[in-house]
Amino acid sequence: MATVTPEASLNALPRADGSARYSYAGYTVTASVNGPIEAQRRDEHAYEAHVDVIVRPSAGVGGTRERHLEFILQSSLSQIILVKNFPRSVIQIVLQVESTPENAYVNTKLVQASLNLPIIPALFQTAVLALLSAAVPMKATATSTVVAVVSDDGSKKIVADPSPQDIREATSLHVLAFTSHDELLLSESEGDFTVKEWDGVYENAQKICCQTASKQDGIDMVLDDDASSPDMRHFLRSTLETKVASDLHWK
Amino acid sequence: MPITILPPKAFRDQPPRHSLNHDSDDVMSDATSDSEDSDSQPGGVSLDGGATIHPRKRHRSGAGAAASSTFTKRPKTNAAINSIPRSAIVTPGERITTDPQWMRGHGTYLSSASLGEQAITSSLAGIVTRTNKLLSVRPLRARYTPEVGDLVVGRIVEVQAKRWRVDVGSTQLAALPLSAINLPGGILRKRTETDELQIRTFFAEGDLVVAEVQQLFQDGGAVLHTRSLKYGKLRNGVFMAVSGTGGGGGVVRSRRQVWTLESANNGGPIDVILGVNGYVWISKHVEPVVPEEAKGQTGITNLEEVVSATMYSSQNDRIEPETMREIARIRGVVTALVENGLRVDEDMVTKGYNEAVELALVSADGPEDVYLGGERGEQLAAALTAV
Amino acid sequence: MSSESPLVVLPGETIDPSLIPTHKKNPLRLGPGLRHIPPSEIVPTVAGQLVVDHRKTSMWIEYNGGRYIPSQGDLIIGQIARSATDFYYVSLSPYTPNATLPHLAFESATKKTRPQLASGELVYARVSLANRHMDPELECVNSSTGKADGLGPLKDGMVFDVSLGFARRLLMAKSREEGKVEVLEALGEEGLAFETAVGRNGKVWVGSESVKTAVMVGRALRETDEKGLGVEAQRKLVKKLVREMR
Amino acid sequence: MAATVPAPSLSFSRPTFAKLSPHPYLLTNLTDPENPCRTNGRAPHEARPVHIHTSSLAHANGSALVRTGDTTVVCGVRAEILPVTNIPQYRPREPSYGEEDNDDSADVDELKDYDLLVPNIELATGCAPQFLPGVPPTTLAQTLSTRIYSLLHSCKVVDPKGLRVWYTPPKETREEGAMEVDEAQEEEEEEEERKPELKAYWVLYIDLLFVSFDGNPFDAAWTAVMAALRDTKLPQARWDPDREAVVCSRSEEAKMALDVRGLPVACTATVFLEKEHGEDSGSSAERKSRHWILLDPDRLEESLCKETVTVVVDCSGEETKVKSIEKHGGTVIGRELMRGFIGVAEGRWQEVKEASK
Amino acid sequence: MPLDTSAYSLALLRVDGRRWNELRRIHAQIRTQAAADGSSYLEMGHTKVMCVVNGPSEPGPRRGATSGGGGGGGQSKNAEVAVNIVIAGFSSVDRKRRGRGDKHILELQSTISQALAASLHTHLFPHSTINISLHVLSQDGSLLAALINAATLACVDAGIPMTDYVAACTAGSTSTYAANDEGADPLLDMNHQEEQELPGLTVATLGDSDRVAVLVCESRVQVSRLEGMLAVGVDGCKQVREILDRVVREKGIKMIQEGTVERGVGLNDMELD
Amino acid sequence: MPREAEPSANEKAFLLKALQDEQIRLDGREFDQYRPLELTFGDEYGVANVSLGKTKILAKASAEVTVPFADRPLDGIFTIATELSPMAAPHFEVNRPTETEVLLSRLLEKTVRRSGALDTESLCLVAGQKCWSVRVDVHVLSHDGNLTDAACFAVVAALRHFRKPDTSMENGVLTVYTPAEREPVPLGWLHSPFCVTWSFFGEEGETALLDADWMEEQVRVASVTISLNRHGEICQIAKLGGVPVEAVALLQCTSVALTKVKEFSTYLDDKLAEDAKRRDKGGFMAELRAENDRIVG
Repeated sequence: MATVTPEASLNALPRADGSARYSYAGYTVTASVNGPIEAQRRDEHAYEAHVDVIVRPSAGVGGTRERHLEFILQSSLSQIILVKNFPRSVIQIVLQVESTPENAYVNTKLVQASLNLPIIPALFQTAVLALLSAAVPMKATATSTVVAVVSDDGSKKIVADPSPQDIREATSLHVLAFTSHDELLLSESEGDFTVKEWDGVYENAQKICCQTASKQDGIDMVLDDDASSPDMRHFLRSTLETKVASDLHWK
Repeated sequence: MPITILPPKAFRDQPPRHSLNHDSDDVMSDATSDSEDSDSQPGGVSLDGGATIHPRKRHRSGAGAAASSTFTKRPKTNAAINSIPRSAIVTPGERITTDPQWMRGHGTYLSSASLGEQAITSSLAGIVTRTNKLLSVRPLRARYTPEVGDLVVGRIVEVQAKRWRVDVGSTQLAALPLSAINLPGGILRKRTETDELQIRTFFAEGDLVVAEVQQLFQDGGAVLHTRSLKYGKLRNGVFMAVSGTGGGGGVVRSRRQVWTLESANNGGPIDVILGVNGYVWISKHVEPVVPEEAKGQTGITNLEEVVSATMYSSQNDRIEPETMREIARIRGVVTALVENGLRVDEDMVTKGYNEAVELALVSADGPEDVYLGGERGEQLAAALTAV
Repeated sequence: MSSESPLVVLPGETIDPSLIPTHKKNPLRLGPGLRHIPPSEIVPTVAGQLVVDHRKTSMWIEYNGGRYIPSQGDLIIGQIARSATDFYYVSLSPYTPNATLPHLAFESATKKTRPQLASGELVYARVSLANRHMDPELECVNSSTGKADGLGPLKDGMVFDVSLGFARRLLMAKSREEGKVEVLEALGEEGLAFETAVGRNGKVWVGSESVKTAVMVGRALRETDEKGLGVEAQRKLVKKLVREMR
Repeated sequence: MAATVPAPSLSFSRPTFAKLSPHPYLLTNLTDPENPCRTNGRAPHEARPVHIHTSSLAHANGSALVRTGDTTVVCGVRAEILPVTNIPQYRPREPSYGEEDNDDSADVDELKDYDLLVPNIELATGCAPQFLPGVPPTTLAQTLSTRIYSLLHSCKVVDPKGLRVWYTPPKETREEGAMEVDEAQEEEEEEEERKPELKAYWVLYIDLLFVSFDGNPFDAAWTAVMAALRDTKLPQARWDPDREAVVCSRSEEAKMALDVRGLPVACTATVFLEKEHGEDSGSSAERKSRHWILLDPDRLEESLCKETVTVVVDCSGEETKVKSIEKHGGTVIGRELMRGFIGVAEGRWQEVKEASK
Repeated sequence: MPLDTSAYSLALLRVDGRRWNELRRIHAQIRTQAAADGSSYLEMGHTKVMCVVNGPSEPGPRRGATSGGGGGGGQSKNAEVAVNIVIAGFSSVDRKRRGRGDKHILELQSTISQALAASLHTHLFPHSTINISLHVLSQDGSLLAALINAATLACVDAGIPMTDYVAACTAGSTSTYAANDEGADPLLDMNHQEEQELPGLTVATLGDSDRVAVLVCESRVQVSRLEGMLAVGVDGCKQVREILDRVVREKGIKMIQEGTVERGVGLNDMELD
Repeated sequence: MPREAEPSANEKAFLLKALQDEQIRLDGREFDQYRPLELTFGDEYGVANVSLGKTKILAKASAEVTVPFADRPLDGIFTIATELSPMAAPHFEVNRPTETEVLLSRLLEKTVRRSGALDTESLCLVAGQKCWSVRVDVHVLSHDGNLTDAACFAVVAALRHFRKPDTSMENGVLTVYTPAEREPVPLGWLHSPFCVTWSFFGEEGETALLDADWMEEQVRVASVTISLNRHGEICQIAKLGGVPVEAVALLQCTSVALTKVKEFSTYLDDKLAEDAKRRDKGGFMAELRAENDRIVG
C-alpha cells in the first residue's frame, strides 16, 4: 500500500535535536539529527563540522551497501550544511528505514550487496527534513527523486518513483538531487542508457525537484499538469510552513 | 575431579611469638576473659589500646626483645593456641556496640539497630582497637594506608606538568610535587621554569624513589617529599613488593626502616630500605663521594652540593658479583619471612640473613647457594621462631 | 495562526531586497538565522519566520528547536562538570564541549572567598565569550559593575528542560505581551510562592519551599511548551493542575 | 625555544610547499601562466596510461594485473561448484520466467539471489599509508566492493547460462515442465522425453588486491575485473549421478571461455575548487568561483577535492551506451559538464580498449 | 520425558541424596594467592571457583583513559567495581568456547559488580578501581551463587570495607512449570541436573537480613511458587553467610596465632570500662 | 565517545525528595502507573511501532530460509537483534555494545526466546538441511527510560503480527511461495510473555516505581524486571544487583506485575484483532492501489 503523495511529520522524536518521519512510494524512513556536538578525535576536523551519516536497515544488519549509501548521503549533505560554522564538531544524522515497498512477486534475501538506488531519495529527503527541524544552519535546501526508463514495446518511457516491479523491468534507473538553487547535487544512474535518454531523465527529474510556485505565497501554487509525481520543493516548503506556524503559534 | 589448593603456610606446630608487654596483658586478660567466655585462656590479649596508636613504640619494645622472650614460654602458649575466642575477630556487618559513649573510627560504620538506636558496626574482618573513646577496626590485611611521616618506596607512573604521580601500593596514586624534591645545586636553589620543562630529567616513568609522606588529602591521597639526603632516586639494587602495614604481616613500622647491613662472604655493605608501604629496596651501599677539598670543612650544605651531582643519575655503579649474591640472599630472606607469615623489620631481616648464611654454609655448594624458597624458607622461619 | 500572513523562509532562499530595512546612520543588524554574503546578499540559514524591525533596522529569523549554540550575552543555566586549577568546566548541554567559568568570575570573589562548587551543582551565568573556534566562556558577575545581578550558584530547586524557543519567550522583556506566556503569572495568582531562573539553553530553574509547587510550576511550563498552549489554555491548565495537586 | 615559522611562500622547495599547503600548491600549478598543469605534470583532462597483463596467476581460472600510474591492482577469478541442494532459497525456475522479455531480469535474479558473483576487495595491503593492515575494511573498501558488485549485475557482464551445470537423466519422465524451454536453448538435439535437471552452478569468486594505491581505485579495479573475467576459462563439468556430485575434466582444451558481454569502461574525475577553507560563500558567489575537472585523480588530488564523478560507458556498439553515472559531493558538474564528460569517457574507452588487446 | 528428579516424590530424597532444605558441602578458603590484595577459593558441591581481588587502586594514565565505562574509574566519586569472569573450557561436560563478547558472561559480570558495589563502601575510594577476577574451574549448578560468594570472600580478604557479606545460593521447586501442582516442594541449593530439569532461582542477600541484592530466575514457573522458593533461598543465604563468616574468623584467629596480627579488644571486653 | 549526560545534583536531590517526602512523581503519575502505551502496526506484516511516553521502539520481524545449526537439526533459528544506534542517544555507537544493550538483549532473550514463546520446531523445513530463520530487529528510536518493557512488548507484538511465506514440499523439492502466489502464514506461537520493570529509590530501596522514565532511571538505586504471561507463569526475573530490597517487597512487585501483564495482553489482542479487521476490509482495496502504483508509479 504505497502512499501516493509524500507525507512527513517533524520532531517525531522528542529527545533528538531534530527529527523527521517521511513516507512516500512505499518507503518510510525516520531520521534523527543531533548536533553540532563534540566530535570524537578520529573524525574531528579543524576547519569544519564532520557530517556523520548512519543508515540502518529495518531488518538485518547493515552491510557494505549501507556504507555506500552513507558515503553518498554524507558527501551530498555536507554540501548544503554550513559545516564551516562548527569546527571540531560533528553533526550526527541517523536514518532508520522503517519499511520498503514489498514486491509481491519475489522473496528477496534479507542482506543485499548491490547498491540500492531507489531508496536514496527517501533517505535524502528525510535527512533534509530532519536537518531543518534541528535548525542546523544550511546554505540551501535540496530535493531528490528517482526515475526509471522502462521500454514498453520498443518505445522508452520515463517513470517517476517506479514500483519494485517497474524497477525489475526498467532498462535504466536514475537518482537525481537538486539544491534549491537548481544545481545538480547528486546524480546516480545504473542500467543501460544513452546520453539522450539521460537528458530526458534530467529534465523530468528537474521538473519534479525544482519547479515551484513563486516563493512569496507558497500556499496556493499550481501543480504541474501530469500529476504523476508531486512537486518536491513545494512539498518541502509546505511541510516547513506548517511546522513554523505551529512553532510560532504565539506570534 | 577434586582439586586442591594449598593453603598458605601455617605453623600448627610452631608457637606464636609474644612480645614482652604481652605478659602483662595475660594477667589482665585472665581477669577479663573469665567474664566473657569460660573457654578463653590466656592468649596474649593486648588490651593496650595505646599500642595501636603508637605502633612504633610497641614494635620498638617488641622487635628488640622479642627474640629472647619468645622462646621461654612455649609450653604455656602451646595450650593457648586453639583457644583464642571467636570474639577476637570481628567481621563485616558485626555489631561492635550500641553504647552511644563510643565514637566510630576507621573500619566501622553506623547501622540503625532496633528502635532507632545506632550501632557501631564493623565493615572489615579484623581486630577491634580503641583510642580513648574512638573505636576502630584494623583489618587482617589491606592495602597500605599512608600516614604522615611514613617512609615509602614508590614507582613513578606518570609525569605531569609540576608533579609526579607515584605508585606506593595505596588505594590511590601519591603525588610528588616538583617543589618537594632536592634540586641539583643544593637545597637553597630556587625552582625555575627550566626545571618544569626538564622535569623528566629528575624522575621519569618507571623510576623508583624512596620518599617520606609529607601530608594527606581529605580523600586519603598522599603527598610525598624527598627533601633530604636519605631520600631520592634508587639505584644499584633490587626492588620487591611485600604486603605493607595495611595489616597481615609484611613490613611493619619499626625503629628503623633503613639501615646498612655488613654482608657476609665479602659482599660488602648493603643498604636495606623497608618501605612502610611494603615496597622493599635492597641495594649496594655507596658512600657519598666527597672530593678532597670538601673533606676539610664538612658543612652539610656543600656536601649536598657535591652529592646532588649524582643525585638523579639512572646509571648503576659497578656491582661485584659477591655483593649481588648477598643482595639476592637478603631478598630471599625477606621473601621467606613473608611466605611464612612473619613480620618484616630490621631485627627479623638481620637475624634471618645470619641464619641464611649459616644455612648456605652447610649446603652443598656453599655460599654460592642463595636459594631460600620452599623447604629452605620454612627451615629459616623455623630457626627464627625456635631456638 | 496570526492575521497578517507571516513570511516563512527556508535556508538559501533569496530575500526580497525591498524587505531589508535601510537607515542612513545606524547600520543593519542581523539577528539569528541570517548570514550576510558580501557584497549585499542576505540569506536565511534556517527555516523560520522572517522578522524585520525597521525602527531598530534589524532583522532576524524567528524559529524554534535545535540544539543550543552559545552566543555572547546569553543567560544560561550550566552544570559544573569539574574544577580545574583556576576555573570550572561547565556543561551547557549534553555532548557539547564544556564552557569555562573562572573561579574569580563571581561577585566579590577572591582566592579565599570564591564559591566552592562541586561537580553536579548548578550555576546561573552569562556567556561572556563565544566564537566558533573556542569553547565558550562564562561569568557570574557583571564585569563593569562587579555586581552579580542575580547570577551565581543555584541552590536546591529543580531544573526543567524546555524548547529553546520557549526559553526565549520566557526571557523576553515583556514575556506576557510579546511572548504570550502567562503560566507563571497565573500560577502566582493562585498564591503559589516560587522563584525561577530561565536559561537561554532551554533550562528553567524553579525554586520553592514546597516541592509540590515546584513540580506544579515545572509541569505547567512543560505542557505549555510541548502542547503549544495559548494564553487562555495556559490559564485553564494552571487551574486544572492546582485542582489535582491540592 | 621553537623558531617562529615563516609564512608559507614560494621560497620553500617545491616538495616542502606541497606538504605544507597542498591546496595552494596545486592551485599555483594550475594557474601557472606559461604552462598550467597538475602537480603530477598532467593536463586536467589527461589520464594516466593503462597497462594490462592477463592470465599471470597459475591457480586462478582467470586473472589480470592492471596498472595506471602508481595505482596497481591484481584481480583473480576463481570458479567453484555450488550444488543447488546447498542453496537454501533455491527454487526451480517457473514457466512464467521462460518468456524472452522476462528472461533477462530472471537471470539477474539467479546471479543475485544465489550470489554467483562474489567480488571482494583488499585494500589493507600497505599499498597506501591510510590503509592499516589488520583493521576492519575501510569505508572506501566497502564502498568499492558494493560498486563493483552492482556494476557487475547492472551491466549483465556475465551470462548466467554459462554458469549452469545440467544433468539429463536416462529415459524416465519427471514433472519438470520448467526446464523444457531453457533446455531448448542449451542443447539443440534433445529428445522431448529426456528432461535435463539443473544440478549445480559455477560461483565466480572475484578477488581484487591493491598492490599500490595512488588514487582513482575504482577505474583500475573495474578494468581489472573486466580483464580477468574475459580471461576466465571454466573446465568441463558434468553431474555424476552415482557419486551424487559434479565432476570436472582436467583437460585444458576441454575448458571453455566464460562468455562476457561487452566492454564497459569506468572513467573518474574530481572537481578542484579555487577556495579551500575560510568562509562559505553564498550560492551565487559559489557559481562564480573557478574550478578544474581533474581526470583520473591521484591521491593528493583526491584529498583536496570533494566532488567526484564516475561514468561507465561501453562503445562496443554503434551507439555509445552509458552503463552508470555516479556524481556526488558538489554542485559544479551540471547537465552540460556531464554531457561533455561522457565525451571524455568515450575517449578513455578507446585507450582502455587498446590496452586490453 | 521422565525426569530423574521425579523420583523425589517417593523417598523425599533428591538425586544426590539430600533433603529438600539441605545445602551441598561448602568448602572455602581465603588468602589463596599471595600476590593479590585479596583472594579466595570456594566449592559448592562440585561447583568450584576461585577469585582474585586487586585494589582499590588508581588506574595508571593510559588505562584511565579507557575506563569510565562501568560508571567508575577516572574522575568518579566512587570506586569502580570491575568484574572479569573466565570459564575454563574443562569446567563443564561439553566443552564450549565462550568468546569475549559472550552476553551471558557479560551479564554475570555486571550482576556481580552491581551486587558487591551495593555493599562495598566504594565512596571511600574516589577515582580508583577494584578489580575482581573470577575463574570457574568446575560447574555443577548454582554458578552465579558460587561466584558471588567467592567474590565476597575475596573482598573481605582484601580488607575492603563493606556493609556486610553478600551471600548467595539457589532455590528450586520439585516439579516442572507444566505440572501445575501446588504441592510442589521448594528445594535448596540446586545442582546442575536439577537446574536442567526444574525451575529455580538464584538469590543473594545482604548479611543475615531479608534484603535481596540479587534475584535471578531464568526458568518458567508458576508465580504461586515464587514465595516458597524465595523463602527457602533467603534462608539458605543466611546459612551460607554463617559458613563464609566462619572461614574468615578461622583465618583471622590463625593469623593471630602466627603473630602476623596482634590481638585487639575482644568484643565483650567493651563493657568493662 | 561523547560523554553521557548526568542529571545535576539539584535534580537528583529534588526528585528523591518529591518521591520520598511527598509521594509525587515529576510528571504527576501514580507510583504504579505506566506512561501511555501505544501500539501501531505498519503496512507490512511484522512491523510494530510502540511508544511508551517519550520512549519509542520499532520492532520488525523477518524470515528467510537458511541452513539449521548442526547441533539442532530439527529446530529453526530465532534471533532477537537489539542494537542501540546513536538515534537512541549520541553516546551509543554502532557495533560497540554498551552494558545497557547487553542487558536489554539478555532480558528479551530470556523472556521471549528461552521461555519458548515461539515454537522453533515448527520452523524446520527439511531436517538438518533447510529451516526458517526468524529474526526480530529492535530499533530504539527514542530513549526516555524503561526500554525493556517497551522493547519486549514491541517484539511480542511484531512476532504475533508477522506472516512468513507459505511453503510446500513435493518429491523432495521445497517451494517457497511469493505473497502473490499464496497468502503468507502466521508463526507457531505458544504464549505471550511481557516484561514489567520496577525501579527502587532511597537508602534501602524502600520506594518502588513502575515504568521509570530516563531521569528516574538515572537516580534509581536498583531495579527488577519481572517477565510473566497472562497465565501467571513467571518467564524470568532479573534483579541484577543494586541496593538490596526486602524480599516481601519483591513478592508484592510480582503480584502487581501480573495484573499489568494481563492488561498488556488484552491490549495487544485487541490491537491485533483491530488490525486484522482493517486488512480484511482493505484487502481488496489494497490490491487495487498496488495495481495503480505499478501503472502510474
